[in-house]
Amino acid sequence: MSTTAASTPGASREDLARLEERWAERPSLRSWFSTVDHKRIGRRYLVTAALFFVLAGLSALAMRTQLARPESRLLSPQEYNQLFTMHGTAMIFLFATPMLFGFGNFLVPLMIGSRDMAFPKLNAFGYWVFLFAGLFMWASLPFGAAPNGGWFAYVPLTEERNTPGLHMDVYTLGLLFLGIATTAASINFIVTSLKLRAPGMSLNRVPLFVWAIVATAFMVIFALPALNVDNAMLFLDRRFGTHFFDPEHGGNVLLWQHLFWIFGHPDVYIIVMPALGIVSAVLPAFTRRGVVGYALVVFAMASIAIISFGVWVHHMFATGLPPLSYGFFSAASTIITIPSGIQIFAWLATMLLGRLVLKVPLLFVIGFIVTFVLGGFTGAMFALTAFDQQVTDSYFVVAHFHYVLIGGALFPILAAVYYWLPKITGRMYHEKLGRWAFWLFFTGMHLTFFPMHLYGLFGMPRRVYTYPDEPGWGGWNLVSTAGSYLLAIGLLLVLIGVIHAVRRGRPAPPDPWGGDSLEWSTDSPPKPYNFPVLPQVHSLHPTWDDASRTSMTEGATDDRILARGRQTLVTSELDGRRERTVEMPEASLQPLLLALALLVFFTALLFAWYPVAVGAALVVASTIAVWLWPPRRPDQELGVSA
Amino acid sequence: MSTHPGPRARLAGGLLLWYAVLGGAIAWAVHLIAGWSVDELTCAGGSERVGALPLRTAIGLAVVLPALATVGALLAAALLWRRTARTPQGVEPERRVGRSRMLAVVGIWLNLLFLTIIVLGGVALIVLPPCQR
Amino acid sequence: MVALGTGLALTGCAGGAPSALDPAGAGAARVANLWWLLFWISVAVFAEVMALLTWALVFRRKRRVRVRHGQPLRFVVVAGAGIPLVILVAVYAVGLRDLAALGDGPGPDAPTIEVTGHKWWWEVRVQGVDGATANELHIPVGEKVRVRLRTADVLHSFWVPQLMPKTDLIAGETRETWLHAERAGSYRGQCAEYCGTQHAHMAFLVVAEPRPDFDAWLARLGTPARPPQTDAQRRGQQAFLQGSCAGCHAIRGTGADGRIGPDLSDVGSRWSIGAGAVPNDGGHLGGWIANSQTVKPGNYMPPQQVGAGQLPDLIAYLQSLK
Amino acid sequence: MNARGGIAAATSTEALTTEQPVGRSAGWWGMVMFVATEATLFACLIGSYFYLRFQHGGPWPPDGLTAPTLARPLLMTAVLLPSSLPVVWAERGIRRGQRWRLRTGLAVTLVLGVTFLILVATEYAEKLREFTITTNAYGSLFYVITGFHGFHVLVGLTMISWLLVASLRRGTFGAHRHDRVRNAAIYWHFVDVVWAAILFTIYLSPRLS
Repeated sequence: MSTTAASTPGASREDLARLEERWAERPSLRSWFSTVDHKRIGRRYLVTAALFFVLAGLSALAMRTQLARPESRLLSPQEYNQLFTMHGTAMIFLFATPMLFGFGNFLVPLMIGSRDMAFPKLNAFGYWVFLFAGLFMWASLPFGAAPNGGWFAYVPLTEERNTPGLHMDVYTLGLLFLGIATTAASINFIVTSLKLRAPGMSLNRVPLFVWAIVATAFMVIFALPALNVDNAMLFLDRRFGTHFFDPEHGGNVLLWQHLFWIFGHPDVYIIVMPALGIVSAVLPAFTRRGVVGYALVVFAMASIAIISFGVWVHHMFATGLPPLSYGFFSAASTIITIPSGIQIFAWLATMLLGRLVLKVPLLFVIGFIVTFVLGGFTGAMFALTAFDQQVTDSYFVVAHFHYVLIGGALFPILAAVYYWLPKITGRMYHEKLGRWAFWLFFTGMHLTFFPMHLYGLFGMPRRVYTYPDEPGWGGWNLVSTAGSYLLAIGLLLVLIGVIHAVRRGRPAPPDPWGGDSLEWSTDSPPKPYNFPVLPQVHSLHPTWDDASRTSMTEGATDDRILARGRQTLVTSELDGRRERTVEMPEASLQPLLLALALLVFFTALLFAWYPVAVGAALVVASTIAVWLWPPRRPDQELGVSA
Repeated sequence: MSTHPGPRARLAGGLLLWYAVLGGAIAWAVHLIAGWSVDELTCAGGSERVGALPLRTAIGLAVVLPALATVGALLAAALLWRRTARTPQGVEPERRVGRSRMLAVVGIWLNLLFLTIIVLGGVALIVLPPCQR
Repeated sequence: MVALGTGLALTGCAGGAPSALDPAGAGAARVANLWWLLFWISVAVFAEVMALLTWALVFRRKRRVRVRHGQPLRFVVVAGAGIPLVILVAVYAVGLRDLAALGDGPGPDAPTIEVTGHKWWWEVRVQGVDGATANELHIPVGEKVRVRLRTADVLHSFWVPQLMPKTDLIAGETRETWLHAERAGSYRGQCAEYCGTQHAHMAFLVVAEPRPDFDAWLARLGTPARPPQTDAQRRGQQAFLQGSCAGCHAIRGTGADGRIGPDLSDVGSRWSIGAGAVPNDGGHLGGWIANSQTVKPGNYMPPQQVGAGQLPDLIAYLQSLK
Repeated sequence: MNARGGIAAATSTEALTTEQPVGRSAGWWGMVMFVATEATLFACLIGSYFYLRFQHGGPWPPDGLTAPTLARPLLMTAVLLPSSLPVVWAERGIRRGQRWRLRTGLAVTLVLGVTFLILVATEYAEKLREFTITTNAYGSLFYVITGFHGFHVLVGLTMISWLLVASLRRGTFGAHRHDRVRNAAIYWHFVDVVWAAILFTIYLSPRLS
């Protein structure tokens, strides 16, 4: 196992200086706004998503405090309803996906041995849009105009006549705005992973984390349009009097639900899948071996990505559709458990054959397995229509999806925070503090959400701002509330741990864990150009195999140093055969400008300043036109004959 | 077996590989969309016939045809698996064969899985009346 | 461990709550049985996973342990795909059977209760009977009763955990479910689909009673409300009819025929005020009439300008409506 | 080569392990993915149309509205669908470094596209007298789907004009540099193909059954 790869670079000193000159961004205010470096953008995604996480988490604490006792009057129903809607919406759209995309942004180019994403400017643009869309939505809360229709915003409750005011306009426009960022990032991930892999990295040598990000990105490409169409129609219904969801004029309220869940169910996996990729990335370093059954895990991810599109009706099992339709979706919902089972047992087998090094990231992975498996059981139960009809929309389902999402996403995210913190910040975290954080978080999580299974079965519906003192409700709710505070303290310790590491942590070596993927073969934190020499990949675990490692040192060739410009390598889609070098774009303010214009556009739509919106749209169009304007080249280089 | 297939054979082979990997997935998607929409929309219209066909037969077709397509993809994946069992001598060793081998494994599993789902859907069709609410 | 804890908690704490695990009718009983099947399967599989995890943690942490690079695919395939497949297919079959059973509704002659969801209360009528009540429906013990569900505004969901799983009320459409109780009693139900500000206070009661009592309820539902008996009640009725009350509420046989709020012909006998917001007693009733916004913020009844002298009469009258 | 030999060749290890797809540029993949997500958007809209139609039951279009006439939409089709050909011709030209073909082809497409939009405008002028976006769900679907497509045509035309303006300058496109032409062409073909789906959904399907 290598820990010295980066200290003996294969590139000469002149090459390194040239690379530095080409890629480094001098620290200045302008460069702060114009950066296109995937590592800076990735860090920003992480920090911003964490900020939204704190806001959504505080909303949850307020809700839990209200629910500590029956008939509590701490929050008014109007406040509570906005808080739970913002909690759900923000956790799903503004925390989970962006956080995981943040890791993707930072890690994918490093893991595949590239110098940046395929479209660095688009990447910067995506971040700004995400930031602005998040602020756009949260800004409504202090004005009491936050969305209040639940995160799935069922019509006709969310129609103008039932929810007047800006609430749901913030929701529809905010999500449409945010969708631009998610789509842009997904296209970028797919193209980056297809075209920028280091030479030699054929499909069977792609790290599982990258597979997970690509599968996720494909899901986004095909799922998000359904949400966008849905939101656009709701906005038109509310603002311009169309009748898509109005049964009195030929519309249909179930159309909303179908479209929403065609997006919504894949979205569950959009959140969980990259997190599963994190687990597959963390395990090898702490078990000292590769994940068992690489091809099976790839299969599991591919099949989940596909089947997730065919299970949406299980969110509508109580709407009274024909049972035979339910049968089809019930079948798919049942079978989707199998690929997840394969992954779980592949990880268990990995742990059973390797040597466990019980550091904090592995602790979180173990916490993930325990929690996610429990969430998986209840998930399989929901596939059965009869059982689903009894427990859906009760606290049982609240328990279920928190087990799945906290188990399936937050535990891996926290594992990732500790695992890649040395790579991202160049500093080591405090191990003991991390263990405390884990145990508090783990205990708090189960204390909060396990009782929800119980009072769900005891008949307590979800989304109630208060409840009567039925037997079994009051006491268990109090337990949940106590647990939520414990959970919050655990997360606070994570935050303190990160701050401590950044300020006081030991400097991190390039490869503190003995990891297997390429990010561990370069500096911590990586140089702006990632790799002095782009690697030639010879196996699935390039940092563990000599041939791949020496390709970056003694075996370095000029065509993989590429110091003459801001360049990286393009390879073929399936086998990673070298194709050509490409020029990468420089830092630019255009992404920020474009995102600002879009912010003006959506704000203008929100307040019905339509002329302003038209003006902003023109700015958008002209910014894109300038952005893509072809650079002038001599005719000879272009190859013009006439 | 020819060791130097022409460009058309190569194109066909390359496409066959993707049929082996994704054929079952696409067949299942067709099965699901057809089965669900024909069922829900025909029942919503208050009829139990699709054109000349009884509803059950129509949905039955939406089960059987995709199932057959999936079996085909499964066979193709099995063929790919056999063809990549040994590294052939000579041209371009290892990498692309290894890659295709992995895709074959993924394809076999995907097709098995989708076949299972389609068959379970068929069971539901036998057990449940199509328009009962 | 966690799972065992659940087992104890489930059996220990459910008594008295509207619990799905304490079924009182055919529909909920099926689901409760299904739950216990699923529960024990989950316990078994969880124990398996935890055992493997513990094994790894106990025996694979020693420094001397040799890392094995084998690929135990058979283990992964059998434990991760084979066994789950068998379990899932079996469970899927049981699930289909129960789904079919839930679809096995009452015969054509069974009573049909028509329930309409409003923000945030339930309007209850019985087919063939000219009268309405709110937030309370009666069914005869041991018989399947059809329930026809509509909504006047947004989506709601009709859920009586001890009797029957949910059916949503879909705007623009009619849905049907059925209720069946094996033993007499009152079963709490509640709206389960988020429906706006006061979703929390949209409860109702299903009273299962012997057939003669049910018939008596039907008869009461079809006849005019009890006329006032005392002077106070008479003054109360006058205040009701002359004030703004009658604009929204109906009382059978009095000329008050508002359809916006609940029919109040039997309000004195109801189990609560405001669909589960507060108990039905004089104090709460007075508070509700004076300003229901403090009791159930956001509901559609505006504060009433009732003179301090009139309020006791109004309360007396409404309480006499049984 | 006979059929049997063909099959044997196509199922040989060599053929089966052929890289397919291969050699596309990052820009190409980016545009294809963008088009894929846009196509899904249209699929959702068209799916919504049929969902509402069949859930509604009864005569369609509802409320006594007349089914759309075919003459103008067919004329629109005749204008829009062939407009892909000049783009193909232009793209092939610039691949050989012939800038005049690029300019001419783009100009012809621009004229056809603008004609299409004018026809849409006349169509709307007529339809708006019968029903509007707020009349009922059918009206909403009609205007939103055709309008959304019209907007895509507008975006496509903006790309085409942008290319045309860029191609009028020297030093922009040539045999070795024409990624932008190819990407805009992919988008324009997409806009065309979607029109065929819309023609079927909005104009032809109400006449079936």
